[in-house]
Amino acid sequence: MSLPRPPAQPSPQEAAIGAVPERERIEVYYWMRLAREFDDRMVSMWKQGRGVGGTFSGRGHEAIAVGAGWALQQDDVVAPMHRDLACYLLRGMTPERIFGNLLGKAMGVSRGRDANLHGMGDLSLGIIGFISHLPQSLPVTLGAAMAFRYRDEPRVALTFVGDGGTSTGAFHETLNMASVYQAPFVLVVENNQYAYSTPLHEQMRLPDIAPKASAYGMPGLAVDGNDVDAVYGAVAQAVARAREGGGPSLIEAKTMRMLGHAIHDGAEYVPAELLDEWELRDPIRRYAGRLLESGVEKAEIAAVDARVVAEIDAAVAAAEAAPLPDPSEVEADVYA
Amino acid sequence: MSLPRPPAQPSPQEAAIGAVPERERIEVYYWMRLAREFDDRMVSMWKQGRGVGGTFSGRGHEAIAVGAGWALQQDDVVAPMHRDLACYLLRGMTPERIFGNLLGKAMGVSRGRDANLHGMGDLSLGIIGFISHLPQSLPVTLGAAMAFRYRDEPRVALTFVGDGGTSTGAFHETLNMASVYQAPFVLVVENNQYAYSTPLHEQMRLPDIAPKASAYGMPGLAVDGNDVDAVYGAVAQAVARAREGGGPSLIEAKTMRMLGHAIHDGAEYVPAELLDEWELRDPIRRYAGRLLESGVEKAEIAAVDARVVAEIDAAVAAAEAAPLPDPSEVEADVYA
Amino acid sequence: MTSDNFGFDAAVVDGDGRNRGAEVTYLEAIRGGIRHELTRDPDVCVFGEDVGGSFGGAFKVTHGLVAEFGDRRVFNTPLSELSFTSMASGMALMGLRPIVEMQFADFISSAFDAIVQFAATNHYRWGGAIPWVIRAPSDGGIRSGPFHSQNPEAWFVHTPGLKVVAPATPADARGLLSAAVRDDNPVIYFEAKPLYRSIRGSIPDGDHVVPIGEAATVRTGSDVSIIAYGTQVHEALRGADELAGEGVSAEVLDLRSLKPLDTAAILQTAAKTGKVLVVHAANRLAGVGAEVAALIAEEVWEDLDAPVRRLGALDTPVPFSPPLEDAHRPNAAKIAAAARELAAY
Amino acid sequence: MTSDNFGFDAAVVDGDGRNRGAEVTYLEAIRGGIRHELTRDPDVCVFGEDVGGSFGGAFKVTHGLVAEFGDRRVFNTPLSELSFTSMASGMALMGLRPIVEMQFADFISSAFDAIVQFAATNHYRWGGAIPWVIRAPSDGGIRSGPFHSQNPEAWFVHTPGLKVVAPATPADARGLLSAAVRDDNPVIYFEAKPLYRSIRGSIPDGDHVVPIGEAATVRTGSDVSIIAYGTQVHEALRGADELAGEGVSAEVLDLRSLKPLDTAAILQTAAKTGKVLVVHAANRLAGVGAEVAALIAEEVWEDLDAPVRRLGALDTPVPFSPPLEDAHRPNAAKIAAAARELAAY
Ligand SMILES: Cc1ncc(C[n+]2csc(CCOP(=O)(O)OP(=O)(O)O)c2C)c(N)n1
Ligand SMILES: Cc1ncc(C[n+]2csc(CCOP(=O)(O)OP(=O)(O)O)c2C)c(N)n1
Ligand SMILES: [Mg+2]
Ligand SMILES: [Mg+2]
Repeated sequence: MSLPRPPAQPSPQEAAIGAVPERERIEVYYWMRLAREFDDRMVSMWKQGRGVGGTFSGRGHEAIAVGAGWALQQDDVVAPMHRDLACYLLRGMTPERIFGNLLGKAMGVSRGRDANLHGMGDLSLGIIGFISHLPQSLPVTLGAAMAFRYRDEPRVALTFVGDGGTSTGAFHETLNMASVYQAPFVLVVENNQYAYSTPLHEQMRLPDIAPKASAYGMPGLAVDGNDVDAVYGAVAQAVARAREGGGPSLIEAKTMRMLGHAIHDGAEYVPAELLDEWELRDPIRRYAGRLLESGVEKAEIAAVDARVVAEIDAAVAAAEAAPLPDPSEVEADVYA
Repeated sequence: MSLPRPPAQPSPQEAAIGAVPERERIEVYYWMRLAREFDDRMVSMWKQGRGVGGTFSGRGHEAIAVGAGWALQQDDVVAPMHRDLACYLLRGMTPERIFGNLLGKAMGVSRGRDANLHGMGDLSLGIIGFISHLPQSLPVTLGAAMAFRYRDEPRVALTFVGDGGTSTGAFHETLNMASVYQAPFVLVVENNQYAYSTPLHEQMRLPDIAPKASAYGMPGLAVDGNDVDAVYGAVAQAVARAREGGGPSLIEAKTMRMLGHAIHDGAEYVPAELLDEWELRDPIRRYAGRLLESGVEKAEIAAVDARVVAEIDAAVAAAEAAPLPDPSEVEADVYA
Repeated sequence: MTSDNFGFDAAVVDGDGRNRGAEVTYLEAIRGGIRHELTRDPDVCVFGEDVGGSFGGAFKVTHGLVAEFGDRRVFNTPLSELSFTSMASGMALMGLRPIVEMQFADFISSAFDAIVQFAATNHYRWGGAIPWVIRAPSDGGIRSGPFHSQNPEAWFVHTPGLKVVAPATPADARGLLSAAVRDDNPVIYFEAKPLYRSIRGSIPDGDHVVPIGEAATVRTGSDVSIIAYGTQVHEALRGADELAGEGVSAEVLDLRSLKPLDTAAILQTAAKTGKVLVVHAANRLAGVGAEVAALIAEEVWEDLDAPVRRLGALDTPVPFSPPLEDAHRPNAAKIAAAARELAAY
Repeated sequence: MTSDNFGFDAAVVDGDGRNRGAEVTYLEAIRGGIRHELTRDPDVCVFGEDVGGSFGGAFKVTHGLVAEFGDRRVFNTPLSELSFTSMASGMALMGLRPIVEMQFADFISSAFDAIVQFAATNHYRWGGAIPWVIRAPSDGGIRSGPFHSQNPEAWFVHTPGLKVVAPATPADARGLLSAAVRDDNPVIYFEAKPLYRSIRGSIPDGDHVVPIGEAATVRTGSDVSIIAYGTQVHEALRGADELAGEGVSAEVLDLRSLKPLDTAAILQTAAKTGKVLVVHAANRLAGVGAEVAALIAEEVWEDLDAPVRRLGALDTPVPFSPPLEDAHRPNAAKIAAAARELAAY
């Protein structure tokens, strides 16, 4: 396709970014809390042997998943990864359907076909499900962005990748093509310091990922991944630029994986001090504090905390009570 | 393996580099001329229908192949690509064996198994053959470098990639791992403005490849790919750094593909002016001029020019006279 | 059909078979199919390395399409098979119907994850349909060496969720191209590059579509069945001619689709003659022919009068040098010899 | 053998079967083989994602190896399957013998070019030997879903230039690991992760090496032959027990090596019983079983008393939910049912 003019180098002003709009802040808090409640419940269920197979915790990543997801509009498309439970939720995927997926139930998002948070795609919610092979969601999401460009639709496609995923060829190929085509594509890198047991310095020579964007003539911005306002502001700006035809952006959200890689992993390889340090920056507690400072009533926050408990109670009950798929369906739907 | 300290950022001084040593200059001229003579002969043979299958011309790339190859020592390892005929030659692969490979002869480097310049590996000459799938030579050559590191041998592994090849995942994965492991690895990018029919701006957003090295905390230097002294100087410096444990480097040699992608390609898609412009920078004519200025006798240069014609005459005659492989060998040597 | 009037002059110039009844090459039939689909559906687009610009692809299959349809619908990609293939999946999820060209079938392995892991499994996992077509110029015999001669179809036939076709004639190339583009699933379309300019044929009138999953009996016979696809259909027909002179009547079944296989047609010809030779240019070991032979031996064992024989390439990389490549791959003479033996069994 | 004394205490702690005669798990047998090879040859090294550090791999197969052999010989890689596999090829060309771990066999598709295009073809093309081993934890039945349960061996059996093994017991896991490391060619070693901790066995004394290319008759019988590998060997044995109670005598052949196949052993058991059931956990369509069945039907057709039957997984991605996954894959009961039918044929 005809290519745009040489890139405007990302200007420093672009670092000046806004926070979540006042009136939406309690809602943002709700989605982070809902995800956390879901996550805590899931972990205890699996510890109790009430789970099926393994699963992933997104604990500590709520500000990234919600901040980025909140910056999107209804008809934008997003492909969350395995730490982004909160993003599925705020797009409208019910806790019930997600618990159903984790438990392999017929009412689960993938109807028992795919495991844990995998395969939770639902185009009616603008969600593309991911596969294990990291990070195939990048080029696939670029494809969604290219479709918007093809049809001159003012829509944006966003996806996530971990620090580990940035070592793959797909990361490079996708960013290169996104910049060549100036596609309305936004990539949020969740730099949580580890790829499974492998620390950042064994994955890459330099500890910062945002600067890698410059190799593609693309804006790259690093933000505090435990600050939902910071994430939202940076992503909202990138999304707006993409929507206006300004091309792709990369945002690095620095955070920490607070539990093991997956449910079975005790993560003994992570220094305890590191976790203690990051626990102090818990994105939800931090945001609650900010809300209080900004004049939100304690009661309003408490109400949200109570509401999410009730919603997760109901979701778990419904999902556990739901039937498993019928074996006769095993060969159905391989083809459209 | 235990990882080195954070990287010293490439300093600007590193741009200050030397030329081919005085006494070696005529030899360097010889290898470029030999490659050019081979190349011209090959092209005319194929045009006359005396070839088998297709083939690639390295015309205009001689300064890169020779400059880089000359910077290596005997027991270093190199994986040339399809524009680097000159590098095979200077490592000691005879024109006869290479013509034999192009013609599918039993005495060809691959004994009739692989096509044109493919599969011309010979470990006794420190040469790793390439496969078509671009750019697998990068991670393979990194592996050679890792073997040297594993055994604490002061050896270096070098390979080449085109501008097109830099769009692949292997480019990113290899540079990332090379920098993580600080392997004695040198990558020479032959930026000849085109990947087959695709111009640079349809391949990447920014026209310069050397700066991409910074994403890996690795020195990246751009040089005039039609100046053998410039290429030699930059590569020699990178090779010395790698040998001393200073880690990998990327050198971008800017040049122009002077003929079609392969023998069948008329390259009508390349603007004629662009070729005219680059023809004026022909690396061999330029170097001959430099030799004359520096006091080399016209006769000495003429002697080299005559010598290469005789050598290529003999090589072609021998290769054309040599027998094709016996069909009974078709299943031999699949396994070691 | 509008598509047959639209840009008619160009059609004549290109000779892509849209001017009804004309004999066109296999390559022109593919181009004609692409143009036909680009014309009838604005969601169809074409991309891959060097397919755009003034160039039109390593084999010129897409030549002229940018001029006719514009560079938004037909465009070049960087050298990034893995990601431009998954990019096609994302576009397909949004309702487009990309036709992706692999410059050579050999390079399809570079896009393996995008095909076998993402695209092949997606609909089963969460219902997102991925209607793309990968065009893969395959096969050898033309001295192109180990990396420009491959026949990798077996990898994909073994992969759940894909469809695989391999036309052998201009009419089927055109009809299967249309079927593949309109199919709501990922379809790998193997076009045999040795046939590009070596065979000609006419394209049926109208909106010619060959359903995926239907084999074709291209020669009827009674003594032995030769089941083949791609280039080997033509070798089988030549072999059958040779045998006819000897009084051996060979039936030739062109599979056309490799996934799904036309099981009924395969078993029918096997039961009819009781003697079957399965042939393909891909290496024989664990190739598609193994599935076809095993299927026959399992399903119509009682009807067989001889063991099912298989011919395929040797289990080596495809060698470059003429005597080696000739020894490596099947051909009419080898087919005739094997069928002759079967007939005499 | 020095390797059996060296670090003996660690051996006890690890329980890797180097303390002779002890019953060890399949996983411990693999670790023991790796340690044995690391000990006897300084050119052997181990890398892959998370295999190093204090962690020792997603399944802990390489746990403790860094402590014993150091982080130069056992180290982590970034998430770069394609390139760390080709890196292994480069190291192998320089004379090292890398043991590369794919975290799951499912991710081997990410390294496809490195395996099927570079490593597999290199020796044939120009004589450079590539002695690496890829360890690929495969198979399912343990509710791991479509991407942590795959059995991709057929892709590689169809690829010229590779060797492929799939041990079913601790002794074979140990013996084939040693054979694979010492082989001068690229070898893909499929370790069935459902067996890691579910089966135990003793390792023969001394430098135990199981030659690549030799199948093993793990149960002798006269009525029907069941040919299997990996997890399905154990299912076949269970099925055979069930049949024995019914007076049906089943022979079970464990292929152990998939490339090269032990053709002689396969044809021998087929000719002996005249009734053959081929079983694997991979999907049946165009799987390795198709080659085995086609081979039998072609080579010993005269000796067969019934059609060769095949059991394999359904042609769908591996589903996650228990009822779906159970319906998807073969097991002892399905094997017994199929063999029973064959016996009665
Ligand atoms: C191609 C591929 N190789 C290996 C794996 C196994 N694996 C799953 S997650 C993971 C680590 C990912 O780390 P990162 O990208 O940083 O995401 P995080 O889990 O830390 O959020 C690995 C190695 C995979 N999913 N895909
Ligand atoms: C993975 C892969 N895809 C496609 C090709 C086909 N192909 C061969 S060379 C080439 C262009 C390479 O361009 P570049 O890297 O710039 O090298 P140049 O030929 O310009 O020297 C292409 C697309 C290939 N060899 N490998
Ligand atoms: Mg991480
Ligand atoms: Mg180029």
